[in-house]
Amino acid sequence: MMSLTLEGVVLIGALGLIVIGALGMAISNHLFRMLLALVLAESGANLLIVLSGYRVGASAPILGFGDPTAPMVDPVPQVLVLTAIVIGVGVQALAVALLLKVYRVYGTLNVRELRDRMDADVATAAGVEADASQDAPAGERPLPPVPAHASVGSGGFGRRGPVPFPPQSDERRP
Amino acid sequence: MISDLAVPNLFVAQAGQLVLPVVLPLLAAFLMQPLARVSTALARGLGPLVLILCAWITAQLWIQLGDAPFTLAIGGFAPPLGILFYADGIALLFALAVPVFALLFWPGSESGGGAGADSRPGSDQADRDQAARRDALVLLLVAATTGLALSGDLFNLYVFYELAAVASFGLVALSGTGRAQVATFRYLMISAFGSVLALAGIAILYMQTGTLNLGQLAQLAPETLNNPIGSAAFALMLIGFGVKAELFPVNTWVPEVYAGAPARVSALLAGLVSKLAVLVIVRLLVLIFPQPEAAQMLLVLGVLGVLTGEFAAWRAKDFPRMLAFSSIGQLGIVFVAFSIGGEIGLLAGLAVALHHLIVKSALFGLAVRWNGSLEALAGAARTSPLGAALFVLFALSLVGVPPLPGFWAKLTVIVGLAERGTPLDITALMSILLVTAVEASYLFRVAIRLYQDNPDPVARHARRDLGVSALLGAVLVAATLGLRPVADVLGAGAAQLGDRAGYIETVFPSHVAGKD
Amino acid sequence: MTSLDHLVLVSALTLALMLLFGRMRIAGRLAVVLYAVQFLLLMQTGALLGEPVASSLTLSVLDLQMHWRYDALSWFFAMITIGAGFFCAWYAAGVWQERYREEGHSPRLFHVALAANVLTMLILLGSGDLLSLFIGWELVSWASFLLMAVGGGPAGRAALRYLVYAFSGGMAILAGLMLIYTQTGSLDYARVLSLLGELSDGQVWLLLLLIGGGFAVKMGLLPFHLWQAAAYAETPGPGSSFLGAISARMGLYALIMLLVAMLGIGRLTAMEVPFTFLSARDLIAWIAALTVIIPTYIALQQHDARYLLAWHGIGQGGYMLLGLMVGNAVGSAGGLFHVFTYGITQAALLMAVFAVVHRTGTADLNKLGGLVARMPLTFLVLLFGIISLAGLPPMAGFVSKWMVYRSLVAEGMPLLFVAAVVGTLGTILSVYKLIHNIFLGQLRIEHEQVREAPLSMLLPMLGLSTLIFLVGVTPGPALSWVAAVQASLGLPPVPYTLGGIEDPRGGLDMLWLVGILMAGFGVGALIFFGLGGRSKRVHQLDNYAGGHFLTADVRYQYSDNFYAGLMHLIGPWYRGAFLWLEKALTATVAFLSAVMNGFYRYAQPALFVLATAVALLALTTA
Amino acid sequence: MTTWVALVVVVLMLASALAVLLLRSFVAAVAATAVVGLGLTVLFVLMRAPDVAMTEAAVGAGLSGVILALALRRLGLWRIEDNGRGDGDA
Amino acid sequence: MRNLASLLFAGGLAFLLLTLLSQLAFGTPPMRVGSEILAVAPGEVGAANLVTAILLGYRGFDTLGELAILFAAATAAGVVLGRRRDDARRDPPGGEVLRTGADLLFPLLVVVGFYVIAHGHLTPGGGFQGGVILAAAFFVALLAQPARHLSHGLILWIEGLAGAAFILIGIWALVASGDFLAPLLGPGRMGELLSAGTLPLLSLAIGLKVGAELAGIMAHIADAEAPDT
Repeated sequence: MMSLTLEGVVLIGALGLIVIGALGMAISNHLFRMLLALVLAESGANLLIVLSGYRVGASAPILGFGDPTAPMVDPVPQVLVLTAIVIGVGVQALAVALLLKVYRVYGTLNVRELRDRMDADVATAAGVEADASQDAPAGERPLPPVPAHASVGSGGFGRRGPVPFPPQSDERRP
Repeated sequence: MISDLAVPNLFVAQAGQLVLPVVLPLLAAFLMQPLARVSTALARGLGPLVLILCAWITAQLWIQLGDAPFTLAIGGFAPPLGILFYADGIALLFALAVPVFALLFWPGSESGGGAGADSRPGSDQADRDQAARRDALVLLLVAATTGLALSGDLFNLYVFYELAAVASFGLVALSGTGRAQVATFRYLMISAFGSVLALAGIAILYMQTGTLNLGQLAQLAPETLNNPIGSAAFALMLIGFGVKAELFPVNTWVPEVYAGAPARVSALLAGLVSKLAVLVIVRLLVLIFPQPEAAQMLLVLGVLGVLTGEFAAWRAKDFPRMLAFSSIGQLGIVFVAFSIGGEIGLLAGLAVALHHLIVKSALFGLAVRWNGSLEALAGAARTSPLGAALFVLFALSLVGVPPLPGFWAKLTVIVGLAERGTPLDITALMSILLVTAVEASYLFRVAIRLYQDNPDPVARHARRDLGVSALLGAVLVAATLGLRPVADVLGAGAAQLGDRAGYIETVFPSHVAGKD
Repeated sequence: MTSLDHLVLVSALTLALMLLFGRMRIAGRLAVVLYAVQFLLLMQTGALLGEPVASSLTLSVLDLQMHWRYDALSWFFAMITIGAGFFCAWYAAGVWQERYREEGHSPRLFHVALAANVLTMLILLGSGDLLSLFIGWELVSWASFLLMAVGGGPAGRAALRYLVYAFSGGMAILAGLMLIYTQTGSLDYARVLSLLGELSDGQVWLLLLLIGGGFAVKMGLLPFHLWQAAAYAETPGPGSSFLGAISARMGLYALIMLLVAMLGIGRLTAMEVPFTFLSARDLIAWIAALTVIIPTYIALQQHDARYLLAWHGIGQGGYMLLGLMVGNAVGSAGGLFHVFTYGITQAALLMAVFAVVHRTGTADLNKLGGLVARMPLTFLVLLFGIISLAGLPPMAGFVSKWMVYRSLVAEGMPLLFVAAVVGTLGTILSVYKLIHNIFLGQLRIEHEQVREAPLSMLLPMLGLSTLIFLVGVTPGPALSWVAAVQASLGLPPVPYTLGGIEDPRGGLDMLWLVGILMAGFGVGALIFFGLGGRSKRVHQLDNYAGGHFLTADVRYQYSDNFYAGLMHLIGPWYRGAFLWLEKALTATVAFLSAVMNGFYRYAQPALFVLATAVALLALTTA
Repeated sequence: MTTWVALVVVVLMLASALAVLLLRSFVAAVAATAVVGLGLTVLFVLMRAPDVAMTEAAVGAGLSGVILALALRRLGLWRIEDNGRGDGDA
Repeated sequence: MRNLASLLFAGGLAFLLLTLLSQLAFGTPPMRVGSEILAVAPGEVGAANLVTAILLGYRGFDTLGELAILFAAATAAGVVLGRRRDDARRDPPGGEVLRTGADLLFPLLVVVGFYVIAHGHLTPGGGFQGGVILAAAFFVALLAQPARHLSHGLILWIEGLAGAAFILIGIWALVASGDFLAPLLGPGRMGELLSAGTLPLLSLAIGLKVGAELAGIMAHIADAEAPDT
């Protein structure tokens, strides 16, 4: 920034909020803090939109509110931001509701604890609860077992059918 | 005043009625909960009724006005000022598909709120409230997705996109399990993060052009957006709108959500909602960002999506999750196809997208009962032979076996890639072919398992789910038989979709075109 | 409507009728009649000698024209296909079908699968351009999958393995086609042919790798052979015969199209394998030779008669390709002719084995023996079959194999000749094991009551045996087809006579050969009967050993673990190599899959979003 | 003049935003979020957007804070002091 | 490791966005649509507050979508938190001071809320802002007496009917003039309370809807089971 202008300052503020919010979402270990970070990032985006309609030296877009001769700022972004703010608060409220429910079920909002508890949940319920995923514990296993189709004729050369009566030649080799 | 005008205005098809398929579901959704307090039967019947009405209105409009694209300025404000609906063949097709599919996968009681892990025997009142909320959310989703298909205003698209997102959060949480809630929260965070980026993109775009109307943006794009700033705006919006479209790095919510949500909701999300999000991205790509960088981004992310999705599906242990991963892969192909651009690219993308819409919805319809682990599906063909046969049909088409539509769609993509033939395209082509083999392996592993002997197979399908899947299967077969007309229709749709000049011309009829 | 349309329509009608009426008892016989009708229609097309017959159906997709036509090559393969379908349906039509039903399977599904196989193969053989070739190819793959999978159980697993191989091959072919398309802008044979010459050697290599590799999968060429034995062997009886007789030959058909018709042997000979003194033709010939040897010796150690024959099927494919790669009149004729002779041989052999299975319930070579007394006609069929398979006179297999050997020697390829002979050695050893362990030796007590195979199964077997013998004695008519095929492919046609081939450097006349053979037998018979010809038929156990009378509950003669010493001698060196390759690939996919899964399970997805945003923005500003 | 006001507000706002991530106490973090909302309100006023400012004041600084605080109570995180469970940032 | 990566990426994002955005001409926007609206809006819509004119006129459809989003969020929150054990612990009621304060504050907030709503087309403010204030009034009452049975039914009716009213006004316009949400009743005289056509009506519908929605959400959250620990 060569000289300090309002729009420059606000731009830095908006970007700062977005970046800090994004950072917070990426590093938070706690779902609630993640939500707070999201609120920050949304604020930053809102600020950026309003900034995109700001006009140096213009007045608010309300007739009879200020200097009638001065140009007005662009009102469209302001409308967009109004909408965005309300959308944001709706999403935020829904997120809070989800957090309450998650906390009630698992008793924690810490990301790692949550994952452990969900996995434990699935492990105990495996095969019992129909809509629980069977997949979850897999992350802890080193490598998956070779699936069934890959080991067809595992002896290699198709010794299948009825089990041969004597042990087969290759198993007797020295 | 009303008595004179109401009859002609409401019962003769005219462009103004195009808002009704968006507005009527909203109206019904707003009134759903109070109505449920008054009469349960009324509330229960309201949703399907409204959907039928919407489909009928859209069909009427399409038949009577749909030869050429037409627009509708909402509120009667001249185009760049107000919000605009733009209806070309593809938009109307999707606008028609939305209520139809919502009707097909209208969540019934069995996938509703009561099935959760921690459900307790709630009171009747609570159950009825929950059912009303569910119906309201589906109607909201319908309104939002219809809006996505029709809207010609960038911010309006964003609003509808958010509406679709929020409504689907609620629907996913319906199953009531803890896992579903965690999945929903995760979905919400990704989606909201994406929205922040998309908003930033919109801000940049507005800063650059001073307008939100897609037509005007298309006019201004060559001089103002064909630069790094424009590409950056596209990148940001791609990430934002890509969340619902299951675009590669912002799709990590997909498996958990589809596995946790009620199967019919998954069917709607994977089938319908993702396609509308794709349509939005395609509109942006075609109209505003025709520069090659934008298409390349889409191509790279699409290829990564194809690879990650299909490979991950290979190891999935339960049915919905497998479908979810496969859906990621298929949408990756859709992105690759659209990134090719030109008429063949658009045609390929549309074909793959519509094919996936039909097939994946139907498969999720089967997952209403087959919602457990894949191992538990052994011998399922014995209890529901039609279901198993349909699975095989859909799997064949998904993999791309001639002469099913899936093959022609994939072939179009591949030919398109081969025709352009840059190293990146060839990589994409090879990736698609590679994962198709993987796809065949995991899908038919399941198919074989369905036909195994098992003394204790899973329960049979409900007649309704089976009927819906069979209907979609019949559509698939019909499309196979009538390949040529279908291809012609799609080709015409693709031509319209890719017609940038036509879009501008429709929004600003000739004499205004030079207006600044 | 051309005659080709009629043929395909009747074939489709067969499929439809099987779908509708396959449940009924009459279905089998109906199918036999329909296959016979198809055969007659094929005979009527006149594609063999006249101009190629085109179908009136054309399709165009994405500006790509698709059309279908039959030339001599198509006719030749179609003739074998329909013939195999005819005999296998006949075999299935009676008792077998009822037993199959009783075992809880669906005969309808079987008939449908068989009819679908025949139909799709006819479509594939008629392909008039590369796109229709690919579509036909895929159709055949999936129809085979259906036929393999109808058995359920281990058959399902084997079928899945086949599917993975075949579909991967199909995708490789598609990639190759796209390579052609980018280079020539078309997928039409004629246009591609004219432009193919302009491809660089590197591109042709890529093409060979992709398309040739894809086709080779179906043929079971090394190293893509692992799927075939189990898949073919586990298929229900007549289906197994059908697959063994013709299915893998579709791969050969496509390879002929690619290597001979499109690229041409000359081009292959001119292309050098980098860093070696081999040409591409030598390379392919050596692959074919290894395909002869290795699966044959694997067959040697099988303990299941079905698997033994199925492994042979892979090896015999090698002869065909080997003969074609020699490229001269006799060699290529030998390769093509072997398709026919081997088809009827393998069908007869598998039918015999499945007849034994039908009666005894097992194909385990260690649990059979001495059945010659109970099933003499089946024995005879098997005997004819193995003589033909081993390439000994006077059966059909001898003629084709002789032609291959002769061309190898004549064209100065002694090493390949030795390889082929080594393969034949293995064949002789293993077919001896087959007939010995099933029919010779001590009859097992549990098989005391076994009867001859039912007539409905016996008749087609005997018919095929007769055919094997007749073609062996008078190969002329069949060779006339081969000559026509060669002419249509642009190869020098083989100079055939009624009894064999004519060649200044040493021809073959089976009439003479058989005559001499018969004369020998006659002399022997004369001596035997002249000296009284007394013989007495006794029960196998009406005997004594070491002063004790024999009892049925003791086994005096062991047939299990046949060739243990030989196996020990050869060692296990070749056993795991290709399996290792397959396992490595599976493990790679599993690893990738685990990584991708990990990505989707990662708890902080925001990081990815962030990273992607940065990456994309960096791309745009860069 | 307004530029300097804005600068102060922006600095304050970014500091609060960082505090949201760094403070271990969630109550303090929510309070910091509200401070960011207030800062935003001031900036909106400075940018001649009174409607937006009003909404942001009502929503960002008010309603949103209330909802979050309410959630804290329900989540059992309504503790001013360090809760010592390592819930803070990693 | 993850933190380091996140920091790096965040730094990268900051740098890239800054370089990109510093190329934009902030402070002098192109205002293609904006200036045109500024020119024609007073005549077309008749609201002194041009933001409201756009919000309810030019971009009224966005506003409808936004209402729907809020409604969807409230409904989804209801879905998530819908089932409540009857024996779940509630917060204790507020103290005497709080209750008295609430009794005083409640009518005041309601009045202010309606004032803001009603003057939305003239001065800063409007449906959203007023709605939030209404919700706040409701919340204050809730805070004072948590155990009081919340009339979910009333909230449902208000939000349903208010939303329906917005749409019905739109459809009325569709019937009357052929365009959904077209301004009706004429612009009136700029600056008067009863001016700007249907805008005040829409504003009222929005206010009630937003108020009911937010109140509903807060009621749901406040009504959620307190943790057992």
